[in-house]
Amino acid sequence: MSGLDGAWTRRWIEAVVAEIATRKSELTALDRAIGDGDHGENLDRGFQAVLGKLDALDDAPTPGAVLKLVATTLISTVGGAAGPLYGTAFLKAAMAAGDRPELDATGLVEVLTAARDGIVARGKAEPNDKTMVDAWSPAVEAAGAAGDDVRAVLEAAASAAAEGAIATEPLVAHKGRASYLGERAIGHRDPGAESTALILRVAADTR
Amino acid sequence: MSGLDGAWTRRWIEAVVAEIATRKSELTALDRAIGDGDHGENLDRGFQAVLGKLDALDDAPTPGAVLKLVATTLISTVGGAAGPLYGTAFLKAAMAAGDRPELDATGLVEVLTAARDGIVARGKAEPNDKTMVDAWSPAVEAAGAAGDDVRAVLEAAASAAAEGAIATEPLVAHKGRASYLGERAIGHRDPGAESTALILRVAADTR
Amino acid sequence: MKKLINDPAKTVDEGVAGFAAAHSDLVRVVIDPPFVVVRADAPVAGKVGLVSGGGSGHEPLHAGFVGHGMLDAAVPGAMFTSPTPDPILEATKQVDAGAGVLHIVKNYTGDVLNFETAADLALAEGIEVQSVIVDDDVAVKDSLYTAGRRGVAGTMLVEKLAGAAAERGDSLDRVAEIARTVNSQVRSMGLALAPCTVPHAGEPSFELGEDEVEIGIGIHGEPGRARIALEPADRLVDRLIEPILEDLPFAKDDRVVLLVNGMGGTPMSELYIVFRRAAEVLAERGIDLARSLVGSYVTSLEMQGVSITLLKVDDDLLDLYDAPVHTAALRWGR
Amino acid sequence: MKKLINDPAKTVDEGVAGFAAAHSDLVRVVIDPPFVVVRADAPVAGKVGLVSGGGSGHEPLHAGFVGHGMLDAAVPGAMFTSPTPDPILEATKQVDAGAGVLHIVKNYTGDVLNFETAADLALAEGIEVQSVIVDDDVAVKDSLYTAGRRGVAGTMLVEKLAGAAAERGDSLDRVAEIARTVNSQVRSMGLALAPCTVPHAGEPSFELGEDEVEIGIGIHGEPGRARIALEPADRLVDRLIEPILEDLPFAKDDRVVLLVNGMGGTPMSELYIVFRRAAEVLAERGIDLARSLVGSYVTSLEMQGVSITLLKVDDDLLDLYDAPVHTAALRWGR
Ligand SMILES: Nc1ncnc2c1ncn2[C@@H]1O[C@H](COP(=O)(O)OP(=O)(O)O)[C@@H](O)[C@H]1O
Ligand SMILES: Nc1ncnc2c1ncn2[C@@H]1O[C@H](COP(=O)(O)OP(=O)(O)O)[C@@H](O)[C@H]1O
Ligand SMILES: [Mg+2]
Ligand SMILES: [Mg+2]
Ligand SMILES: [Mg+2]
Ligand SMILES: [Mg+2]
Repeated sequence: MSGLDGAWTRRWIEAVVAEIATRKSELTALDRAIGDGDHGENLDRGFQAVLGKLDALDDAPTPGAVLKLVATTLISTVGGAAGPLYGTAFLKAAMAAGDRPELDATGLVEVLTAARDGIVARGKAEPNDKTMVDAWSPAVEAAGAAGDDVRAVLEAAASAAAEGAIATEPLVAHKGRASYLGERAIGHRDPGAESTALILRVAADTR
Repeated sequence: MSGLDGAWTRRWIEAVVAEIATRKSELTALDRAIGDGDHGENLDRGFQAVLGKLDALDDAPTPGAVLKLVATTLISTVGGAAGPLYGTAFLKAAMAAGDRPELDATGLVEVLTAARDGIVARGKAEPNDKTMVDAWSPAVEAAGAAGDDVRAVLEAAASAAAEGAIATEPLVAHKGRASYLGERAIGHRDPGAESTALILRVAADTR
Repeated sequence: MKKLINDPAKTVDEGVAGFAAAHSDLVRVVIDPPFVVVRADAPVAGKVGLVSGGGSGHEPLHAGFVGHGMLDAAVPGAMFTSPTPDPILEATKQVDAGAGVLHIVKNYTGDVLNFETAADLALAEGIEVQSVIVDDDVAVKDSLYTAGRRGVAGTMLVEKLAGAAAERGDSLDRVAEIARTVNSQVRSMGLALAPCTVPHAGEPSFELGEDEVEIGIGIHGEPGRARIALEPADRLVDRLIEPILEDLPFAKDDRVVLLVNGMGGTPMSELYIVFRRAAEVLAERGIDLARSLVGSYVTSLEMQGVSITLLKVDDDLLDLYDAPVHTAALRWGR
Repeated sequence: MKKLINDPAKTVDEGVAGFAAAHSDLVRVVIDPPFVVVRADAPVAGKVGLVSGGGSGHEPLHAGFVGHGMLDAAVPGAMFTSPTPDPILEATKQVDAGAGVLHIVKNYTGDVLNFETAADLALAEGIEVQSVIVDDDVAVKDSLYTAGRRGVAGTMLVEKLAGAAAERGDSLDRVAEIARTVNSQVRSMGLALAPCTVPHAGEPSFELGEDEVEIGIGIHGEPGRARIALEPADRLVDRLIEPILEDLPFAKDDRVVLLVNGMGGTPMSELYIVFRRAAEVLAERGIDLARSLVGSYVTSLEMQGVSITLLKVDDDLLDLYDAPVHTAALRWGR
């Protein structure tokens, strides 16, 4: 396979569902430290709902169709900040994917960029505001520089997102609930950046 | 001194004030186990008020005058069950003492009997109901059998009250808050019986 | 012990002062003898006066229920300790408009004895006084061999309905009769997940393990009748409501007021979870839920727990329940 | 974690069900999409509709404020989690009587974004919607470099006064303007003596030592801005009220509504001790205490703590405050 098709997209999302369920309490614990302790629950509620809807897809859906289903389901089930932000990300990604049957490296970078831009447009966070943008932005940049192999692009995005998530630890937050804490947010990883890293890591690992 | 005069009565009450203040938390702890945890506070509030009023007495008050002052002060400052019960006890004791300048052994037994009868009349408790009556009643009986030396009468009353208080431990309560506990009151000493024993012990020790 | 207080010895004084400051439109407060919270417009010409009181720590009971259509005066004692006769007498005098005064007394030895003395003193001053003893707690067996049942959350319903009767101009005899009828038709039972701490004691009133519940608690931090392992809320509700239903008994087609009462440290969200199951049980039994009341009205400081109260009503009692009331803690119709 | 719940995953569902059962005279409840609590008589002809909502766990906010003179609908989300756009849109449709709908939104990223989406969808369906963001919490510095101040207890005053304006027939523009005015004149700050535990998390939202207080907490169990040693209540009140007074600022001869709000696990007796000192500080500053409100209205589950809110009022705002309201948690005048 040179590009990522709808079946891959579905396998990826199914793996995300499983991974979020496994790491739910870890994400919630991060959110308890500098937020309100629900990020893992929120995403798990959303992705479980996604799982219940995947069977409504066509036999051979496009990547865009899968992404759109994820978007609308997250929007109507997650709530909180993460719901609209991830919802917008998947929605913009779906729009960028359009009805292409497969995404090649260029297409994948377009899709990732659209997702990131959607989050920034909705949430107005800048880099180093200690949000999920700090995982998305380096991911998009690394993806853009990774060449024209989709697997290399995915791997670059996943690694950069993971580093970006870790790099939120020393930051003071300027957006989201962690911003209420001032200096006391220092030393804690942003939960949304962590869940972003996790979602992209699963993508890189999905065959 | 063959009898107990007003000066003795005053010394006794002053010693009771001090003793209650010292053993306040012990009484409250007993009450916390089978009541509502305020018996020590209640009595201390009352006897501190008594202390503040003792100077209003004549230079040479009768025992009855001292007892009456204690009664009215306890009634208007203690509250709870112990306030009316001890208040009535001291009031009936004061009435029994009348205006006698001194109490001899017979007079002392009359006074103790009147106190106990006052409590029984107000509270309707019978022996073994696990109340202060279980300290007062043996005290009155022992006092009546102790002969015609006031010191012997006081010592007999104090010892019998102490034994009576201990003897409340195995009982189920039939009056007061401890009665709500049913079998669970077993093993705990009644706080009012304990305070009675303490007041009478101080009397026996007052010269 | 972690509390929003200054000096443990001053919690009642400062709480009363705060109440007076917050509700000066409704009440005036007598501080000597301490304390009497009197309806601002007392005595109300021609009206029977209603006085209740008892130890502090059960807020908003009783001071929160002083006002139009409920109490004319409340007498808060020291923490969990019945007030002495002096302020009860003072309250009785302040609310007497010549039509007599009703004392509503929770059935605790201390309350009964102190109100008794105050009533005697008031009678000696020519004020007609009647007393009603409230004893709605089914956790305590009523028998000749105990101090009898305790007065708990049902007290507020006695105060509400008797207060409405007094407000509409009923005579002392009639108001007392209504209060006794309400008491005879109201039953309650409570439980605690965590005890309370009396400020001056500084230690919890009892100890509960992380997975234990105390069933049949009173409102003074007294331990209850039984300690059980923590269970789902629905099961705990069943443990409270079944003894209540059996006691009166409440039967099919009876109309009831259901009060789900928080003990002071219980959030509304949990009270509604309890209410849900209680209403379900009533529906299963064919009992008609005529009115609902959910809130923390008769409390034990910060105790975490709940009590359930059922009052059986007819048209007249329901009218009294519905009648306008304007107090700090209960208000409707005006 | 000790709670009166059945299944941690069902606390919101069962709490809403209990609320619906207890207040069927006031509200109806939509369960698909979950959940919308709608005023029983909505849409009210000719009236602007008021919708608020947010994460659950702050009861009685917002559902407890649905009814005559306040909200037309409340949208409770999951525990401490903003609702999704679907039920917000449903609420908006159910209360629209053609006069438009006002969304009252607490300033949290999640709430703002989800209400924003719902408003867009409603507009697309031809419903006129305006939004007001409430951000009364002075504990959080308002700056371009943060998510801005949070909406806390002041929200209920925005809902009360805007609700009264809608009830008297004001236009959408005017109701929105009043809501914004109230928001611009209300300031709050809170503290916690003990954290709360989100049922599904099972662990406290932060840890506090036996002698520690968290100052500047939000209403989602977020830790505050500073942790200090436990102090007497009066001193703690000063720590809350001074930043409030300085922020607006409130000045001599200003008239204010003072709300002392319990966080869910705080007994009334402590709220009145807090009220006492707060009123004293106002008197010292020559600020006129026009109205008082004491109770647990905007909570964080069973959190032990308090917040203080001051609203500066003029005659018109005071009329709106005094106007009749009939909801589960706030009621007067009818
Ligand atoms: N303005 C924003 N822009 C981008 N991401 C944000 C913004 N605000 C919050 N987030 C992300 O959302 C995450 C929190 O999500 P979640 O806990 O599910 O929602 P909530 O904060 O409403 O409880 C944060 O960790 C952060 O990564
Ligand atoms: N009916 C009664 N007759 C005699 N003594 C009683 C009666 N009821 C209670 N008591 C006594 O009162 C004591 C409790 O006093 P206290 O704690 O001060 O009052 P309260 O029970 O009102 O808190 C009990 O230990 C018991 O000895
Ligand atoms: Mg969160
Ligand atoms: Mg006691
Ligand atoms: Mg007591
Ligand atoms: Mg949240």
